[in-house]
Amino acid sequence: SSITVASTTSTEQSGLFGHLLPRFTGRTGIEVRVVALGTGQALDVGRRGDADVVFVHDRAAEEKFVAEGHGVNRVEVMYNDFVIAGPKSDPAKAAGSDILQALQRIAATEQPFISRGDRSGTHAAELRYWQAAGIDIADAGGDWYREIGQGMGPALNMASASNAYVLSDRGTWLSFKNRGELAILVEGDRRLFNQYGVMLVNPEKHPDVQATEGQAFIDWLVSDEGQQAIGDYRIDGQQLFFPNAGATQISQ
Amino acid sequence: MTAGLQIVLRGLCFRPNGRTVLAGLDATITSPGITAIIGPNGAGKSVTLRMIDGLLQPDSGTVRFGPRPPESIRRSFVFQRPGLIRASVARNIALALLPLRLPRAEAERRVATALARVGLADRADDSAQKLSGGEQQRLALARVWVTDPELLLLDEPTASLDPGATEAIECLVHSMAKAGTKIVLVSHNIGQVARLARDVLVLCQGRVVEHGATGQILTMPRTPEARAFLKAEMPWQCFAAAS
Amino acid sequence: MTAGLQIVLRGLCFRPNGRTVLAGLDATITSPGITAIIGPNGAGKSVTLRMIDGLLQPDSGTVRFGPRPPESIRRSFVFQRPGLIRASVARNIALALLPLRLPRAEAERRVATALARVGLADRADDSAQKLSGGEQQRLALARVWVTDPELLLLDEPTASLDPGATEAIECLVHSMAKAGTKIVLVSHNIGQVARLARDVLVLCQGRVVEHGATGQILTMPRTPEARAFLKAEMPWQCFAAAS
Amino acid sequence: MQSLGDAFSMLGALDHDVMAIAWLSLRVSLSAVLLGSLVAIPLGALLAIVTFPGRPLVVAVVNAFMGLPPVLVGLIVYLLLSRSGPLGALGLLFSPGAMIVAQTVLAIPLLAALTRQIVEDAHRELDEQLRSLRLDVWQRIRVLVFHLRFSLVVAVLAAFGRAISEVGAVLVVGGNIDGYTRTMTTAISLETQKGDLPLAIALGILLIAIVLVVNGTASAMRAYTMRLYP
Amino acid sequence: MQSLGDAFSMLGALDHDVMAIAWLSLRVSLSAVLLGSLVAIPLGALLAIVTFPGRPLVVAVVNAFMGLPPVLVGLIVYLLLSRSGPLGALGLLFSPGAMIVAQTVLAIPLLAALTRQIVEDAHRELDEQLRSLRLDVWQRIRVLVFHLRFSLVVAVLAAFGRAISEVGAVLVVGGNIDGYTRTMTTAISLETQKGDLPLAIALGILLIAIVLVVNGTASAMRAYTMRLYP
Ligand SMILES: Nc1ncnc2c1ncn2[C@@H]1O[C@H](COP(=O)(O)OP(=O)(O)OP(=O)(O)O)[C@@H](O)[C@H]1O
Ligand SMILES: Nc1ncnc2c1ncn2[C@@H]1O[C@H](COP(=O)(O)OP(=O)(O)OP(=O)(O)O)[C@@H](O)[C@H]1O
Ligand SMILES: [Mg+2]
Ligand SMILES: [Mg+2]
Repeated sequence: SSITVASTTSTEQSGLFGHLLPRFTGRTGIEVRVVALGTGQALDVGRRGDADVVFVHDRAAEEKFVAEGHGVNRVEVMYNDFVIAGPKSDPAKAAGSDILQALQRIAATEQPFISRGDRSGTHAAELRYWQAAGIDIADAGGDWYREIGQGMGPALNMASASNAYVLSDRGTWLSFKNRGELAILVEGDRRLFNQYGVMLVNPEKHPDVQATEGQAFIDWLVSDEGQQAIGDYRIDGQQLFFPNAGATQISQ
Repeated sequence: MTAGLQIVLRGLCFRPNGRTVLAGLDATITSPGITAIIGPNGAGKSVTLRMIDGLLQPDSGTVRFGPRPPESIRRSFVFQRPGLIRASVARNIALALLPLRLPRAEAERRVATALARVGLADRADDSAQKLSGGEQQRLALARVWVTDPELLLLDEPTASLDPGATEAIECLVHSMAKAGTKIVLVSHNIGQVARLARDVLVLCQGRVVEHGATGQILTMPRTPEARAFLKAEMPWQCFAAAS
Repeated sequence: MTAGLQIVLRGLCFRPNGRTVLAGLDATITSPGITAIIGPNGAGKSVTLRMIDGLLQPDSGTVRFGPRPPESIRRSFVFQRPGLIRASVARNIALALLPLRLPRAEAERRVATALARVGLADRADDSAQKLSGGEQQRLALARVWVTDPELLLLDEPTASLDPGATEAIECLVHSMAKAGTKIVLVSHNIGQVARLARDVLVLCQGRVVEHGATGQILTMPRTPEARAFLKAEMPWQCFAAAS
Repeated sequence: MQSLGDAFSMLGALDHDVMAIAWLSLRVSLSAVLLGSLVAIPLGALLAIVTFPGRPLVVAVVNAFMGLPPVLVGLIVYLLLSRSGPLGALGLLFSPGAMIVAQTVLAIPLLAALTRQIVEDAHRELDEQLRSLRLDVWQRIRVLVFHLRFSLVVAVLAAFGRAISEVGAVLVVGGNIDGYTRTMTTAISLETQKGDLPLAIALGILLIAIVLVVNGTASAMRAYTMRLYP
Repeated sequence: MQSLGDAFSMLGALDHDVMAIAWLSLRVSLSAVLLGSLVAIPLGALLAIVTFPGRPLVVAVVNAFMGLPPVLVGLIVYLLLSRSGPLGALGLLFSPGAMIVAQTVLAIPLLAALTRQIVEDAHRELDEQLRSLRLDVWQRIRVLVFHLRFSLVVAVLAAFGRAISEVGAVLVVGGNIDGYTRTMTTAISLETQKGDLPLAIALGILLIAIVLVVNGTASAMRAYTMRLYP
């Protein structure tokens, strides 16, 4: 038997699923098909009953999804963190561990900044940071702030091609190959933590949902074995995701 | 039965793009056997044949076959330029048999007979488009004969045939006519018309200027146009006047 | 100068897909004026004309023009089926003037003259593809004349012309020949050959079976093939034997 | 690019996976073109030979549909095949079957429009001949398609090119599921997003190599059979 | 879908932005097809009328290039135009100019392959006539293209369809920058990723409407001029 999981491009591109799924399938015999989409599209796929499990990172949207009865039982699985990448020369002097200060400096010097602009979880987080930094991005003017309406990879590609700053999740950054002159400039701020949640698509709304198998996947993810596997996943010795199932909510 | 086939053309007009090609053409063809249509280039002979076949609708006027509905008459047409598909000679002939939905063996037999009749038996498997001009015209003739038509429309069928083939085709046409097929023949070969036709229509500028028995028309035409045409004088005057 | 144009064909062979079309054809044409090529359908007349023009390369054998290089000879060809482009009659004729790169006014003048010569002056702006069969052949003739060729190859140029046009074209061809153009004419119209040609080649199955003065060939052919062809008997026997 | 060499050796190492992906691409696109041809070639030929009042409009619409955006086709097929859509019961979404459906939809207008033009051009010469032989419409279509079999190859190859190179529709309806619906183009997209441009380009070149083999085979077959009827 | 109506009224509200995006799409694709035609039509015609030993191979390659994946073309153009690439000095990357370049590359093989076939078909009838008139190669090409002007419209429209509907190449080289390089197809993609399918579909339908207008205009002009030479 097999289940379909709607997830985000960042999770898929980081290679995490390639690491987890063989272990899960080996244990349960359930095959998992991951459809990697933008967070908005992933939730939409779930809403139509075309996936059995949704695995994304935009808490507000996830809670709305559950509240509307499309999903059941949202559980938190892991978190990773966001970083600001930018040119090594750092013309905006943004480097440090304070995300809000970094954004203010970028805005003040009008250094090019690439925004995904695709209403993904990462984009939603970015908008929250600008707001917290007291910058009205809609009003920013100038062409230094570029919304490209694409996924994480293309945003990094474009930042690397035009030596711009960009907000990325660490997983995608670590697995990204075309870095050019880019380097991580801002990291470690607790506000940069990025929580992932997983939920079963409501079988009462969509009778085709493979509830048993889907639930088995969710249960495995939060089990000790699943959490261990998540924690084990590394690229170049660096851990990408930090299991936190059952832990108290991480402040945003 | 077919001896009584009538072709009645009434007030046929054809004016593509404002040019008058047929200007109210009237004719009643009741004779059995072969009727020839002659006239200068551009007189409207091919257009008239097309209308008899139903390939072209007149802008006004009618084509009737006495009391019989047009669909009931098995007609065949040999064009000035035969339309050939990119296939073997045999396959090009077999096209004409498609509407009959014959069993394959029977179709092949008929094709072989028709090919032999026009001297193309050894060319059955060659590419039709590589045939010489005269051979293509023979193919076109073979194609109409396989279907055994009741009314046969021939547009200059021997124009690019060698003298021997011309004579043979004339024989064949003659024998078909004797066997009861009504034949309308357009030809510029006045000798051929004299040898084959029972009656002759002379067309000029989209009208029938004269219609009568072959002997009478060819030897003592009544109208000045027919006289000029037969003396091979008219067309150039015609065109000179028009230009 | 052109009176001395020689056409020397040596051992021309053509065997597409293993079929023998030309089987070592030899001929030396030295006479000025009009040389006719006659023979049954499929004898290889059109293929031979194509080789003289250089449109087709023989599998073996050569085409020479005495001492002159082939490129130096202004040749024109009138095909059995004229190639027409989707444009007006005038534009189709103007095609032939493209290589001369004339000024526009001069080109238009020449086109108008040529059109008048074949009686198509009032058709200059009509669609060429809608001309009648005979009119298309006139167009093809007009097209070669605008270029004033030194060697003119005519493949059944009057096959679908009416008697008047035929006579007029014959006149024109005759006067061109008298003015010094060398003309090679393929025709199935033995009367026309008798009226126009100074000498005649008889082709049969890809070989020259006889070549001589027109009067002699048409009245007392020496070879049995030529005799049979002229008595209009050969082709069918030919084909019957082959089939 | 020095790393393209590395990328190709990487392809070599991944050969089992890459071969499976290539084979899926080929299978999906060939199926779509085959299905599309069965529908679109007769339809295009029909449109070429019939005349009716709204014909120019229909021709313009078919031509315009050559510009159907793959993503739009993907979305519409997605909504149809979605479990909550009218054909949801088929369970085709996120499967190779769904990708075949989407690519068939993309192939049909291109095949029909090109067939229409090619048949129309030949039909001008053959129309009266075929009608005078009293062939009915379907017989005429059969004869014309047979007559033009060598020319129509280019329409089929154009449709194949469009199908195998598009990514928008297969991504939406297939979901780019690793080992199940990942095609060459979705893999190229994925590697591009990962910033692994050398690998993306290596995959692209492999895809073009596959397309070349298909076209070369078609060309050779065409040349071989055309020999007899030049 | 009830929300499609909402989506269309949203389009209406956004009209200024949407019009700018639509106009950019149209401008880029028309430019690409124009540029592509200038190169590919003579080239395709040349390929149709010359014979040389490797010809079938060249034909197969041109046909195969109809299947160039847009993403691959995008990547290659990207690497050429990137600041560190050979044409970086032009500063074209992430600009409409770059999108025109990429779409031109995509249009050329389709135009050339279809032109080749259409010219080849007509050439069989006209070859000897044109050679006997002693036209040189370029004159023959000019005459054939003129002869076939009505038939070649379909090749141009196919190329236009391919250009305006593709998303892979414009996304990579244009970057989908809001207000600068966002085209209809990249906007559709974006709305799809956002999960706003009704808006994506509404944009798709608007795109098809634009393509229909272009095709309708082409059809009408073609019909008008064809009238004289049926
Ligand atoms: N569809 C058409 N549109 C415009 N003109 C046409 C059309 N069909 C025929 N014509 C014109 O009508 C005239 C008569 O054509 P038709 O083919 O009947 O001549 P014809 O008598 O058969 O001449 P020929 O002996 O040369 O074959 C010609 O001048 C031709 O150009
Ligand atoms: N390219 C070719 N491939 C195959 N056969 C060919 C080719 N060209 C000519 N032939 C054949 O060669 C023979 C001679 O052709 P050609 O056209 O020279 O005949 P012709 O003497 O002009 O006859 P007609 O009087 O009928 O015009 C024909 O049987 C024809 O089928
Ligand atoms: Mg006629
Ligand atoms: Mg001949």
